[in-house]
Amino acid sequence: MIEAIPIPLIVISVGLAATLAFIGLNALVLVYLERKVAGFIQRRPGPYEVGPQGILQPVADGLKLVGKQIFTPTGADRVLYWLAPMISIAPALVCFLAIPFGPHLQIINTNVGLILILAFTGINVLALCIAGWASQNKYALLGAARDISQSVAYEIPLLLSILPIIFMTGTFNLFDIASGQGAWPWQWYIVYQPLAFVIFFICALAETNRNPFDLPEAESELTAGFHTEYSGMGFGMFFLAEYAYMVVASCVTAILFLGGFQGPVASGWWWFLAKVYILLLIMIWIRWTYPRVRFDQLLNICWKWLIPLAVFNLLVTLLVIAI
Amino acid sequence: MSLDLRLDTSGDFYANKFQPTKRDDTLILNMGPQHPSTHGVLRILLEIDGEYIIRAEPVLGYIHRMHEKMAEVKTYAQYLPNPSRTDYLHALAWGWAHVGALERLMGLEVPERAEYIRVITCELNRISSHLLWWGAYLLDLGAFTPIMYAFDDRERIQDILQRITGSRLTYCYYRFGGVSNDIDDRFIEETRVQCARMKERAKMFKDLVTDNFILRKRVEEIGEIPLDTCRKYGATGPVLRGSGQAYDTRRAEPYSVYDRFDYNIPTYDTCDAMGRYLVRMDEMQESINIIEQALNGLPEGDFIHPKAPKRPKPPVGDVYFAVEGARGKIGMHLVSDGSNSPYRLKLRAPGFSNLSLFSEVAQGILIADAVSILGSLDLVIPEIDR
Amino acid sequence: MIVKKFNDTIMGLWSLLVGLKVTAVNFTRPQITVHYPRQTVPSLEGYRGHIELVPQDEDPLKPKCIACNTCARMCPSSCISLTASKPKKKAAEDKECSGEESGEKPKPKKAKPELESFVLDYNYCSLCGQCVQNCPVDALRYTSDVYLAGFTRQEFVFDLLARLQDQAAQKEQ
Amino acid sequence: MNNQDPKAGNSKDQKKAAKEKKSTGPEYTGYDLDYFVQTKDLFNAVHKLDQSGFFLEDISCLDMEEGFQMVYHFDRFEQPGRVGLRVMLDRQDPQVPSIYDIYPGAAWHERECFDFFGVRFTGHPNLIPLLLDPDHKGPPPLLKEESERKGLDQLYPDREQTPLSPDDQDFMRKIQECSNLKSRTQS
Repeated sequence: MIEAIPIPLIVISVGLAATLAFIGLNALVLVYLERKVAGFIQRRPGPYEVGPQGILQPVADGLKLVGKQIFTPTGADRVLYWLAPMISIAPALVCFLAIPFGPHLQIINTNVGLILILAFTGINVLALCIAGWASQNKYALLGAARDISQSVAYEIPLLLSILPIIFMTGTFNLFDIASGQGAWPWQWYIVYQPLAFVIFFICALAETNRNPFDLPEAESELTAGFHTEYSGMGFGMFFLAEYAYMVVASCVTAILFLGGFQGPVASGWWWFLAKVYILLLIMIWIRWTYPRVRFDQLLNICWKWLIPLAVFNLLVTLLVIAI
Repeated sequence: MSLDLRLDTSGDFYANKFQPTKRDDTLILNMGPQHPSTHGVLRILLEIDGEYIIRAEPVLGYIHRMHEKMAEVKTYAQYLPNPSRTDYLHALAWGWAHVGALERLMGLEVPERAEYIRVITCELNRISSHLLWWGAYLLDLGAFTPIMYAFDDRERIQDILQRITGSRLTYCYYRFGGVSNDIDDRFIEETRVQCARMKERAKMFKDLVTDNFILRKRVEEIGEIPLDTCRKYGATGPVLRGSGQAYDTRRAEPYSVYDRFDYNIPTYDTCDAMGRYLVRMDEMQESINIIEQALNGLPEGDFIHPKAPKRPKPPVGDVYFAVEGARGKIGMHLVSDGSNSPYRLKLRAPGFSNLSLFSEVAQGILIADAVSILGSLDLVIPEIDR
Repeated sequence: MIVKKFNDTIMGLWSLLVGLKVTAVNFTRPQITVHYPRQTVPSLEGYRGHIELVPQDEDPLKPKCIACNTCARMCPSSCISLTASKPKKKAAEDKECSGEESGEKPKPKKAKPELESFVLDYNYCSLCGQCVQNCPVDALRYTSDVYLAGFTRQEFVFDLLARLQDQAAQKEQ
Repeated sequence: MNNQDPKAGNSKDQKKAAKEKKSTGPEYTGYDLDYFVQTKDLFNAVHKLDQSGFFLEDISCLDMEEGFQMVYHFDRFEQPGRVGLRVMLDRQDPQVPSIYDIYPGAAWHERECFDFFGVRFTGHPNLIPLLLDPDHKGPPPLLKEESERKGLDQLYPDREQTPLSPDDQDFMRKIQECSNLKSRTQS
């Protein structure tokens, strides 16, 4: 009977379960980390009430969100209203399948890993748009409109900044890219492609709606952007999705530019997690420092600065490779 | 029992009044009264085309408490706590306006030391008001950290004032003919320490925010208010000084001992939100300058006029007394008929005139800019609604 | 013109980094907040909380108040209500009724009315201090207890006479 | 409401003595120029003030025996000095031309006076309640009962109430050099 079930199906199902656990755990750790770092920056202790040093605070938040009454706002399109959070969280799971956490820790070793991730992160835009439209709220509609144009605009420099790496390594397989880089920091691609790294990081911030670019959920202008009408698990799913995408973005950055699981002493998954968490800390740090960019400036930055720089960087790389 | 789930889009009185000239492709948006960036309960009806505002009309009255009727019902002494409730950010200036109006009507002269104490406490309160404006403005623009730094300093100022006045926000400290409590050496010493600390904090504020590239982009060339519009709408205070006119009641109509200190009036003629922002930041430093001069020249003597009437019955008269508040010129038009409560007390709130020019300035700007302009006008809605 | 634009942007990017430095510096600095349930604010001596009766010097059980009703009249939101017992005619039965009250000086003129109840409705008090200031015998003073909490409005209707008795009782132990 | 406790007794007659001595009350009343104006001249006077650079401080209204007294306060940036224009309106039909066309800022002040006193402003763009609830049925809140109203002579014993017409020359001249430094030094 066991042979009847093909091996890859088992691998994928175990992988999916592991990814779910990883996302859940990561969300908890990240929520705690974000509130603690925000607290320390603002010279206040951050959560310390629930559990020793506030460790259980994220769990408490989760329980509160789950406990909230589930209701659909009057006039909202019930089906779409409840579909949006699901569409938002689902692609995040798939993205983790292709990420090589360690030399042996990879669920699927496909040679189109990078394309898979980029494709699935694109679906998130659809989820936010549906959420904005379905909750029948003017502010949510504005938030959704903003999010569409922002994500579409920042998709292009994201791809353009990845292409130099692809040309250098010649493959889309994340495992090969990661192992292609040497163990020592000066062998990583960040040294060869510093400009691409900066562009990619900025686009990652924009894709996941993080602070300087968090216009779709701008509290002060649109009261809460696309998830104005969501409370309880609806909001919880969006929250989880945002953190999941943050982790996906920093994983891809770590793989492409910081040598994935390669580390000076003994390369393994712990190097990979360390790099990911350093990147996440930087994202959090940026969030608590900068005001929000205005909407048309956001697009100007993308069309007038990031795309020309990315193209220029691509040409320079091609020239170097060609010679 | 069919539950009518359709949205009732009938809208209320003001929305209908706003409605008739609506084009079909625009959206009527209610910004407020429960909106994070309208400080307090201000409601603005916006007609927006995409993100651009076509027409904006503020709707007031959500926190209207009819202070002017209270003045006519209560005696002068009983009305003392009210002015600090109209504008709780700069409560001492409002208290000064009420007390000053009566002193001018009765010809009551205030001892030197009381005048100096009033100047010191009023300037301290102005700094704490500007600090809260600075934090809240940055919160509107999306930066969450500066408000915590602003509150760090504000709490210290409030601690200093609490020891003497007895309260932290709505001070009821000034009395007819002086102040209700004398200041001691510990107050003076703590104020000097805080003034010194504020000077080097200003450098940190400048690094973190004033020079910040994103903030400059969000604030420069936003909300152009030419000087003539300010004059037409009667805007005063930092809004006016941000448009190039150095008009400050402390210098234009010198009251109390303000003519003894030399301080300059910070003015920027860029007419935009950045100009107003820089005016308030410099004004904080000027206030520190005034406080230090006042502390150095603090005379001895009694802190309240020995025969100050606790229950004043002023002569018949009609008096106008103006004070420079954090938001502009605070005026009290007091008409007395000789009884122990005013015949009519008209409160002139600077925020009222500053906000009235918003519907003209907000034509054709983005919503994000509207929030930035509202922040730069430093609105306190209870003062506007009175 | 282009050079100026580039110069602006470079300066702008530099200011972004400076902003990061400021938050980093503050990240390392110690915290300045008071953890309320565990620690309370130290400096409260100047704070003007709700009022309380001042006991007479010689007899802590009896308040200085002479029930002249000035504070009740002066209060903007009329939250003070007090009742006083009718003073008994001094001349004739002064000796025997003052027997058990020690320290009652037999004065020729009418004895002061005896305060029976002094109730402050703290829900409406705006802490303006008119009552304390206008009291002819300074029988009221401010407390500085800030941490007041209650479930119902009635808990904020203080009976200051009873409070005076408790304070006197505590002082005895 | 007026409490006759002993303490205020002696200060009252002391005050009565003070009142006889200087009946005009305080020397500097905060006003540098203070005129009564006819309703029909108001627009013209405000126009002249606008030309010489005044800005509108506020519009307040008093309920008096003779009717409503509208008080317009103007001040100036360059040479600061407060000008008070007062207009008397009769009680049955309180009508005054709106100065919205000269000072757009006056729109809100006028709507407020409409809320509190029921004074109508002809030519006002949208005279709807500003601070009060639109369906507030009661009378305007700041009206006084019959008994409490005071007359012009009681409140302004010495002021000449003959309305001044803004066309004659000295009105223009007075406005030009009106400044509170001058009047402050006199007192």
